Amino acid sequence: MERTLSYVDAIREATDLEMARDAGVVLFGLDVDDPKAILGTTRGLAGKYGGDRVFGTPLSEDAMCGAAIGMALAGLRPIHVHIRMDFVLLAMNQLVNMAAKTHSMFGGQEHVPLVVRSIIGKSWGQGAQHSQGLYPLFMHVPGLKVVAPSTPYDAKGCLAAAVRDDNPVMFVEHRILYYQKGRVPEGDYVVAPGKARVAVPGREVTLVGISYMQVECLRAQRYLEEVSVSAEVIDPIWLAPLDIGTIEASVRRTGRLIVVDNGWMTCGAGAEIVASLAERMQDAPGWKLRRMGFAPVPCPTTPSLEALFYPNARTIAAAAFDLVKGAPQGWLPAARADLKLIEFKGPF
Amino acid sequence: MERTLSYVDAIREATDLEMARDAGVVLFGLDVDDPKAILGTTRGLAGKYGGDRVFGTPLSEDAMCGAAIGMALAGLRPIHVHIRMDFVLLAMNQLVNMAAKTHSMFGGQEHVPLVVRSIIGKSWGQGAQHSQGLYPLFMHVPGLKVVAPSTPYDAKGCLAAAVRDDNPVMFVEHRILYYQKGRVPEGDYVVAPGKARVAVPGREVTLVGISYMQVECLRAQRYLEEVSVSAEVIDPIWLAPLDIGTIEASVRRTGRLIVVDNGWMTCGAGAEIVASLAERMQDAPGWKLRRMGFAPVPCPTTPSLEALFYPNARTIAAAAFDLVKGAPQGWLPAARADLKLIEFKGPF
Amino acid sequence: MKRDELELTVRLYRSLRRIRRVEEEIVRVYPSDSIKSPVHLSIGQEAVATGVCEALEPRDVVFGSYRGHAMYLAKGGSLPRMIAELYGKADGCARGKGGSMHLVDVERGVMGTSAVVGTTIPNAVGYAYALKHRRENRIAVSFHGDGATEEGVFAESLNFAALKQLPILFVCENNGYAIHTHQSRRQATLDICTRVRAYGIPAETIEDGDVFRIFQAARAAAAAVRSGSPGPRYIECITSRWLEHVGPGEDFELGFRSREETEAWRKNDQVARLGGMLPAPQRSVIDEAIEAEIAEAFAFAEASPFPPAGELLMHLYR
Amino acid sequence: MKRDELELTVRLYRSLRRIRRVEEEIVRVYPSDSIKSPVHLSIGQEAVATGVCEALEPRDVVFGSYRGHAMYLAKGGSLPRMIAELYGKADGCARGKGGSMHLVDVERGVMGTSAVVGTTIPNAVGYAYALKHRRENRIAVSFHGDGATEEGVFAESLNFAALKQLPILFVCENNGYAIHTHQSRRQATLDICTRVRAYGIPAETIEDGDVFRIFQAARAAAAAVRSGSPGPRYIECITSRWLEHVGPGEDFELGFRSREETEAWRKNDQVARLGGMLPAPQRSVIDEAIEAEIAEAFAFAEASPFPPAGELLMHLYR
Ligand SMILES: Cc1ncc(C[n+]2csc(CCOP(=O)(O)OP(=O)(O)O)c2C)c(N)n1
Ligand SMILES: Cc1ncc(C[n+]2csc(CCOP(=O)(O)OP(=O)(O)O)c2C)c(N)n1
Ligand SMILES: [Mg+2]
Ligand SMILES: [Mg+2]
Repeated sequence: MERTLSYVDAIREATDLEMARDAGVVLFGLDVDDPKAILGTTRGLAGKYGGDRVFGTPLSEDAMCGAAIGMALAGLRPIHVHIRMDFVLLAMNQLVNMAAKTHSMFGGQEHVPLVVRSIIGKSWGQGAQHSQGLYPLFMHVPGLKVVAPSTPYDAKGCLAAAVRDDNPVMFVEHRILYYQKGRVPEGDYVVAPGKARVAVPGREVTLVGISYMQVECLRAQRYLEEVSVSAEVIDPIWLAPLDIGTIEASVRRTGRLIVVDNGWMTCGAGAEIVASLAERMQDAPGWKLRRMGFAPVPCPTTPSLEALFYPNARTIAAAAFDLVKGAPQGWLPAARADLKLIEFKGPF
Repeated sequence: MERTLSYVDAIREATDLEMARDAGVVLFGLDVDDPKAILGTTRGLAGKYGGDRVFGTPLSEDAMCGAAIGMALAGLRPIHVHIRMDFVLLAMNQLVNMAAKTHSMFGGQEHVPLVVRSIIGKSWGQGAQHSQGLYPLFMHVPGLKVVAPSTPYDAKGCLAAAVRDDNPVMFVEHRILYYQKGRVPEGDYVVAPGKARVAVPGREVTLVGISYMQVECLRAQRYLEEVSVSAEVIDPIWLAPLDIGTIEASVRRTGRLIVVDNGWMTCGAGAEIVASLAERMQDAPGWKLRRMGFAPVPCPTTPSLEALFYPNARTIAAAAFDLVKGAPQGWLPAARADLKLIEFKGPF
Repeated sequence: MKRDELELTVRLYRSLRRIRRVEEEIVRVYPSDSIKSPVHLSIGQEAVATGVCEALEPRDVVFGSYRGHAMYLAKGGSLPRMIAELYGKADGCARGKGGSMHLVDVERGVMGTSAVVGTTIPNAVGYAYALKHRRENRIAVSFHGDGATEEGVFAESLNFAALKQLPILFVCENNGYAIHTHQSRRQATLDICTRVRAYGIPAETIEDGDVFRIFQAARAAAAAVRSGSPGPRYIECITSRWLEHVGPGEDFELGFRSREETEAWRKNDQVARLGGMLPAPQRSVIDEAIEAEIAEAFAFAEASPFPPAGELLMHLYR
Repeated sequence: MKRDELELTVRLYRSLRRIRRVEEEIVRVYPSDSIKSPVHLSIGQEAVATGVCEALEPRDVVFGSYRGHAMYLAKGGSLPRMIAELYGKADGCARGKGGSMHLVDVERGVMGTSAVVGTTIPNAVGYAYALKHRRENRIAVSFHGDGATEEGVFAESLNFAALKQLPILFVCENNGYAIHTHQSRRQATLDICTRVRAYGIPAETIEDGDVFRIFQAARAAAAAVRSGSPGPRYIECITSRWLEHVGPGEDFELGFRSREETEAWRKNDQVARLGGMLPAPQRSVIDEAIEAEIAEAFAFAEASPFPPAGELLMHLYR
């Protein structure tokens, strides 16, 4: 019998198991030990492992990231949590100038087994400063690994892999994914760096959805089914190292690619995927493509504009349909309630 | 008779002219008023415009960036200088969460006419933390403009345009370019956002070189000439907004593109250029391409490895030659002294 | 009461009551889903913004945080445009793009609020730099929470403001908590003012939330700052947040603090206190005007349209 | 002198003299271009690293800045590997990938130095957290300059270290300048220790650069820190940089400071002073050993190969 967990509980369980497994794992960040426990993902851990291993911090993202690096140098395995990815911008110096470079800059003498958890926000007035999907900033920097699991299964397995990794890993969560439930085996397993997953096999178009956009791609696949278009959906899971081979193999078969970023497109993950394929598939030109992602503006709070800011299953399906048909068709599927997500409406 | 100036003097002159033109322009940052005057680019300006308009600051990149934004909100036109681009990482929160978003987030009520000057380092043991070309991080964020002039002419005209722009502009300089001399008209002119330049017209391959890599592309073009390959060299100058149209027109003619980043390639400017062309040229597939840029590691200090870390005229020429011939040719031009740059060897 | 005392009391009461009632109305309306953004309410903390802003000139400017309703209103920000902003409407002060966390009214000197803790502190400092540079007789005010003082940018900002002797008044609204975490679990010593004084900035704490004392302290500090010497001043106002960190409810059931903790503050409620100081008829006139204004503001917000699709890509660059 | 005094003097002298002579040799060799990296020399400042590190145990750890030669050597870092690192050679302590600004010797507790001002301060704090957490009887030391105290991360780090009562000793090498800018042009008040004490951290300043006083202060502070109570300590050592900020030359011709400014410090040169305290024959033995060690180290560096091309892509991930 399969066990079902929410994304929240999957993260909590992975943390719990890793902390039980390795006394060096410590967990901290603003509010990890407060009553809301980072939306439940750290619930109970302070009680179980003590305030030395699980603690809230001052509002000092820069120093706390630096301290995490220091702990890692001392042999601990810190997990530093940011309730929003936007706040990681305060820790860029430590992440890019120190964490990413320590192993190399010191000729291999040191290493930084650090996990930085951060959550992308969406909906309900999050607005410009609480909604950014800034993972391309970290993909850009050699020495960092980046992962953005979209399922509870991957959330658990990737977090375990991240904690055991001897390098700094940016672990990117998405607030809306917290409401997802899915199969999560009990006990130990890892979803190791560098392997994408074909979530749904298909023949005519490849949909690559990153982070929460994976969910929208899965829904788009269902809409496309209704009009007899067969879409393959791929979840890259790890963005650095990126399994471009799996995507390439798919596009070689389908001849069409839509990559949907959960962030802005310029110099984004989609840009990297398209550019890599353009390089790698020079022997097989003529494949069709489309990048989708956030509108190139800060995210507006008002729902009338926020709805237009994000790609969604229907706009993705429409784009894929056009790509398959080779010209704009003016088709937009009617919204299906059974595919609709629970709207996110607080608690903030 | 044409007047020749160094890149350093071009920047100094643009600053001087803008400060004379507009009493609201203020210039600050660590060491702008010290004896070395940011390698001469701010020389004499404190004396001329006074310590209120030109001043050194505490070592507080975050607050000084925030203060610059506040000055801009009050109607000044601040230029905030960082002697190395690596240090801008300390100001990411203010740049991305505030400067880039203020105009939009406040519905157009406010705007932030801010220029952030930063210099990319190279050679002579700069090492991992003094050599980063992080401009893709800023290209990624809507609301910021990004410019990386490669000639003294553009340095002057782009800086004038940046200062007059009502939006935050990341002005990216390169230490090695400081030794370049070139034609610089006296008096007032701007090199406006969003227009690339075809530096050398050609027929068989398009070389797009960013920042200092423009110089290496120009040299590569000369090496290619020797083997009768006609290369077109394009300088995008402004990276955001990016003039993709000029690059597209060129690649449609030559059928081949090499884009050389002055930074890492993953989610870099080259990725964005290639991805944009892949999208835009679906009607004309089959063009050949290659991305070049920093090796995907932190920059090593030792010259034996640093030499391999960067693309250079010869490796670019070799790549272009192979692209034109359609297969690896094993050709690498012999180094020509007349194309060699003065080595950078301090002052640090 | 002397006449000017009475007038002051009336002004302070009106401001306190207005903020309180606006936020109570937000609480009331919230479940209807008309408000399209998270709200960080200031109920219990009104005296700080009210007392400080009463000491300011209209031409002075303020910068604040996501918990910005009180500051925005006390400084004279447009109420209908604020409510419209919470409703995500085109007539909102940020045209619906900002929401509750990003209030702005440049004409009234409300320069903006930010959802990232501490970010507007250096912005206020920079604004003050411009004022001094242009020899304008205005001052900048930075409102921030106790939590914001833990961010490195706070220390950097104090140093620069003191170094350049800038015309800025820092106001800490110390409600003892950052979300659910008490100051004592975040700060090595609770004495924020000692840290501030270490930069040579005069600093004082008002412990009891008395709006008159806050006003007097702010008036003295603003006068000193305005005269240009000796540079910045710092006021820490101890206060109490009665509702949850974000949202319209309470948070006592979470267990991180007890209702008793806020009891003393509720007994000391400045809205009730100043109301009690006024003759009942005068008070009714004020109250009724406030109710009318609020009703109008919410009606204005209701009536305003959502921004059309074409606005999405606007306001990126100027 | 009593025997233990003499032994202490010998140890301090050896360390001071060794650092001085290594750096003089770097100055001498520099024009030959064998050194492949910028050098930020500590000549004039040796007493700080020497005095502090003499007070440490081998198992203690230090974190520093690009001006890190003195700290690295005083803590016991390998000299030949340091010189090889400056030469960009494969036997360098960072295999040639770090250069002068990124020295490391984990075995000796030199945890690394950074070219970005202030960055290693929180790293040291985090290391101290791990030590306390594991109840190890070791301490972490953060060496940083006066300029680094202006970075926000400094304030954040002090707060966290004090909040958690961590076993860390902060050592400020205050040479009065950040590159060419005097402290008075960057800091609102010059009194760094007052700012530190505002976090509840005991702090003291040693004004005169006396290596014995630095040692004693560090010994007392290290003992307090090691005993676990009351958490961190801070020592500010006033000192003087005799050469230019970066590079082998002087900088008096730039006009931002006068040679006279350093004169008093030169008269107070601790290398000469301690040398003078030792009997000449004993001193010669030490000096000769140092010269031999230096000659060997430079020869080692010369002989070491440059890293082969294959190393470029190594050490990215572990
Ligand atoms: C840089 C940053 N870190 C963390 C957060 C999450 N957060 C939102 S409000 C808050 C508490 C701030 O406390 P305080 O400054 O005292 O203001 P208050 O909410 O009490 O008014 C935190 C930690 C944030 N918004 N920004
Ligand atoms: C974050 C950052 N900002 C600026 C610089 C440029 N910089 C290099 S050294 C230095 C001065 C630092 O002064 P201090 O901390 O007193 O150390 P000292 O050089 O005097 O030993 C500056 C500003 C830098 N390396 N890092
Ligand atoms: Mg608070
Ligand atoms: Mg110094």
